[in-house]
Amino acid sequence: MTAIHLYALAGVGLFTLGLHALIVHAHLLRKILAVNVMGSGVFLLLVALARRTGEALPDAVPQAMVLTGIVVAIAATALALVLILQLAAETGRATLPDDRRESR
Amino acid sequence: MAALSSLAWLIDGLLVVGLLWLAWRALSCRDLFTAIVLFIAFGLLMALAWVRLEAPDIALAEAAIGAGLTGALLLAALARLQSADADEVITERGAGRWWSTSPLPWLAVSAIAVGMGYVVMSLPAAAPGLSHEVATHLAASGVGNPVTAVLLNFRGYDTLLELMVLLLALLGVWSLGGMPLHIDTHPSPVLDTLSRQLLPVLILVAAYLLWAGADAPGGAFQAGAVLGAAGVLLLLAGWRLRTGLTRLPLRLALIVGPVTFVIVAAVTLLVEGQLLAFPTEHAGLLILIVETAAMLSIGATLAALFMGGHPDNQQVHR
Amino acid sequence: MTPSDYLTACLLIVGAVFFLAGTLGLLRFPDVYTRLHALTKADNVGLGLMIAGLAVQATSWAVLGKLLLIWVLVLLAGASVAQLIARGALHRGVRWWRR
Amino acid sequence: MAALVESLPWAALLILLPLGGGLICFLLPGMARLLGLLTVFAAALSVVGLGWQLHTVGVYRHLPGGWGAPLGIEWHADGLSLLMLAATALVGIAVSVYATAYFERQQAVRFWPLWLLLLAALNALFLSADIFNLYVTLEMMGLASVALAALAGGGDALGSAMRYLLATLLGSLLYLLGVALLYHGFGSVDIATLAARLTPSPAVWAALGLITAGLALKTALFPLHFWLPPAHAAAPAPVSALLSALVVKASFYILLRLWLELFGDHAAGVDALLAVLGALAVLWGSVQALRQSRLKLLVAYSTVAQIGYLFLAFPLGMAAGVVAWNGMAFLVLSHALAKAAMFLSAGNLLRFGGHDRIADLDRVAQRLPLTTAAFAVAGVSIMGLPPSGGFIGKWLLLQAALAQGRWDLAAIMLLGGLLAAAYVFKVLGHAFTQAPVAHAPRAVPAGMEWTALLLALAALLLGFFAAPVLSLIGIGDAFGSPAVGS
Repeated sequence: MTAIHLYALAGVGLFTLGLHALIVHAHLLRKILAVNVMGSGVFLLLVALARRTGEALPDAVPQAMVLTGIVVAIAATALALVLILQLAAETGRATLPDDRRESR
Repeated sequence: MAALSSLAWLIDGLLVVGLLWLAWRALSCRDLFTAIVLFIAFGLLMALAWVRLEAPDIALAEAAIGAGLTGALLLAALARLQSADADEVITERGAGRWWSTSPLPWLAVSAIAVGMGYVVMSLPAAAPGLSHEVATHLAASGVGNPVTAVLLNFRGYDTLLELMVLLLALLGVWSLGGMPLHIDTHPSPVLDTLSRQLLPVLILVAAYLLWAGADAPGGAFQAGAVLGAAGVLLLLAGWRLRTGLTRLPLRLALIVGPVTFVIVAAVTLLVEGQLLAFPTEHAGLLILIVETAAMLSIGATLAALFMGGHPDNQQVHR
Repeated sequence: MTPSDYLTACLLIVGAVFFLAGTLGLLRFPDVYTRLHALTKADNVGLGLMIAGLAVQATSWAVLGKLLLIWVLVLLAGASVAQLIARGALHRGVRWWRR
Repeated sequence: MAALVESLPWAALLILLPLGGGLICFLLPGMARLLGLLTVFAAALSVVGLGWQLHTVGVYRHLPGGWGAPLGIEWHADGLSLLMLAATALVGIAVSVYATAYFERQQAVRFWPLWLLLLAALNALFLSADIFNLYVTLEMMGLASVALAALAGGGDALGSAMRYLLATLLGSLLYLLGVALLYHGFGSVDIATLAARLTPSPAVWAALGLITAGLALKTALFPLHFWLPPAHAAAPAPVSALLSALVVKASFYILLRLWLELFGDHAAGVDALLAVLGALAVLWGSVQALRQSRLKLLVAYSTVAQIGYLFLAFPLGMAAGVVAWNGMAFLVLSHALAKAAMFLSAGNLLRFGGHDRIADLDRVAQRLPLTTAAFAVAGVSIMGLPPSGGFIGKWLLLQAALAQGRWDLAAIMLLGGLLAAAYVFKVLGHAFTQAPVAHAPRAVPAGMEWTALLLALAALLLGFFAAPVLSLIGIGDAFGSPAVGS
């Protein structure tokens, strides 16, 4: 067990925490937080394992991939937030249509 | 050295525990406002984790985008949800379906976590990845920062498509009609002064990040994020685009990056025979041109995403 | 360790004590206004001391300038944000604490 | 002339044209419609050029950035890519022509840039040979599709678009995690490089599971199909056609490609699981389609069922190779054409009567004969009756199933065909009878009727061109060499 594995396992932990919250929570804002946490988990795993080069410099390719991923994540988050707002304006609720029935 | 390494372990351990705890609280605490604030704190700790993992480029992007702009977007969305006068909108209606109260999801994700953990530990302890290839060709890439070399040269085509993803998000937001910007009823003179004083500093910082990104941490994304943050600050202080600028000039700012990238792609295709293949002697200049245009568009797009709707549809609520 | 290293260490430790005090105040004080007071004042001084400690180690004027810039920006942001939070709280009718 | 056609970089045009077109449409909304149509036709022409190139020169490679694997990204076009690109071009042209009449100005301004960038994402996806680049194209496709699905507005469309967004994001993250494991296990994201390096290990199995699950979610394989029917039903008709015909096929294409080149040797048993899920999808989707009272939901559930057929090919193809895969490829193409035709006809009926309740269709066969014919002809292909393309696909799949003694899969295919006949005739029956309530009809532009009909006829006539189409698909032997297979 090294610091690399510590961070990589933390990435796995974040991914699964997010996955759980995505499944069980009804509020859409919470689901968006969950997706972002899952994404952070994947990014952490990618970058942590990039340090196994055995040299001073870590592998730059996964770092570039994560930069790409961060931009994709904020793009998706922004679109999701406006969808949630429009949905709430239209239906008065920030949950998905049939998750609502059970939670009432 | 032993003391130092145990100190490093302590820092790493605390950081990881803090990350997991913040994520768990942000995803489970009752109040959504608290959840978002915890999520922003989570983003800041992520930035520290990137520094510990020797990824300063990502740390900069995470601090600006992951924690800063995502947090601002989330808070703005929450404020707009609350102002939509439906109280029930913001209170979390407990859980969703039957499974939200059963232990089944926990069992399932725990099994995934254990399995994934096993896979991670089973990976070879040392793996060079592509670091040798990157190091070998770095001199021919036109820049000295390996991450910038990968983003703009070795895998520049990915970055071209990624700019399109960002633009697509804005197209989606605009086609949904957006939402009126929620403005404080009494604009604060302090915020006004602050934004005026910080604006030149932020522009300077963005330019520096872009310039330094060739050989040191930084680059178009970090610089664009700083510009986007400047835009968000201005919007919060009550500043609006003059109506003459909301149409063509704004759209031009939004697409100058993607358009420049596409033109460079077409030109390199004609001259070099391969899309985005930069000849070594011009690579530095071409990357600088693409990055400058990309920075402008990234900044404009991020600020426009925060604004929500198309400026022509904005009825500012005061 | 050279004398300047000792100076740095002392300044960093004293700075950390101020941060600790600010954080304690954030956690223990009774309302938003007093918490802001504790947090911003103590942290500004704490950061100033840390910057001073690091400045002792600075190898060039450029590094020194960057350190100072960081401090000035944090001061500016901290003061403004504290004012904005207090103002927002006041507008929402958050009462201040009385014994 | 021929030499020029062989040497032009058609593949790059396939991406740069729609990207540039989309950007200019965004910049100059007034010209969006004209520019959009021109771009789509030009891109389709590029597919023809690429097809000629593949036919004469063979498999096409391009190295964006000029570095090549493993450092850079590679494009790789063979018969399978050509099939997908051709389906995209055909459906794209029909939908574009249809859309010029369908959308009024305000929606058109929003539709064109989104659709052109979606087209660029699809073309980029079908050309890419790099699993991380595929992730970026998936995200591009996902965001464009969600924005298009929400275009109609209103609670239904917004809610189902939101569900679609969450599903597609989850699918992307699962896929990306699999990519991360493959990269860190084997040091490359290039498919061919990975194929040479993979060794049986936990990393491969986990990546196989994650990537397959993520892409199955995006492809709406039962039971991960929950997001598809509402999203495809609530979108505007041209968008429904694009989503059902092309977007779900794109994630399926990645899954197929990775199975053919990477996971085939490491997936003991998983192909059988995919076939079971596919069989359940055929049955469940068809029964649900039969139960729907709204036309667009019926067509959307039919997509769930038809997706199931594609997965039936996995164990057959893994064992016997070319015949089963060829059948599946034929189904992909014919379903793309037929399903797009069905959604466009449904859009016509919706425009005509102001509703899509099947029971109230009110003699549309007499009043809207072209549209009804389009629906019926597309139905022939969906049912898998001769001489349609759907028939060839199912026939090849059946042949493979019977050759391997998989009577269970053969039975599912036949049963699915019967159920498809039932739901298609349910609609046609109501199209001929008088409804209890009459509606004031609204005129449907001829262009909208003809595009639907021509697409449906293309799906039907595909059956007559089985041999040339199969020889094109065979370029580059994506499914392995025929000698080994049958």
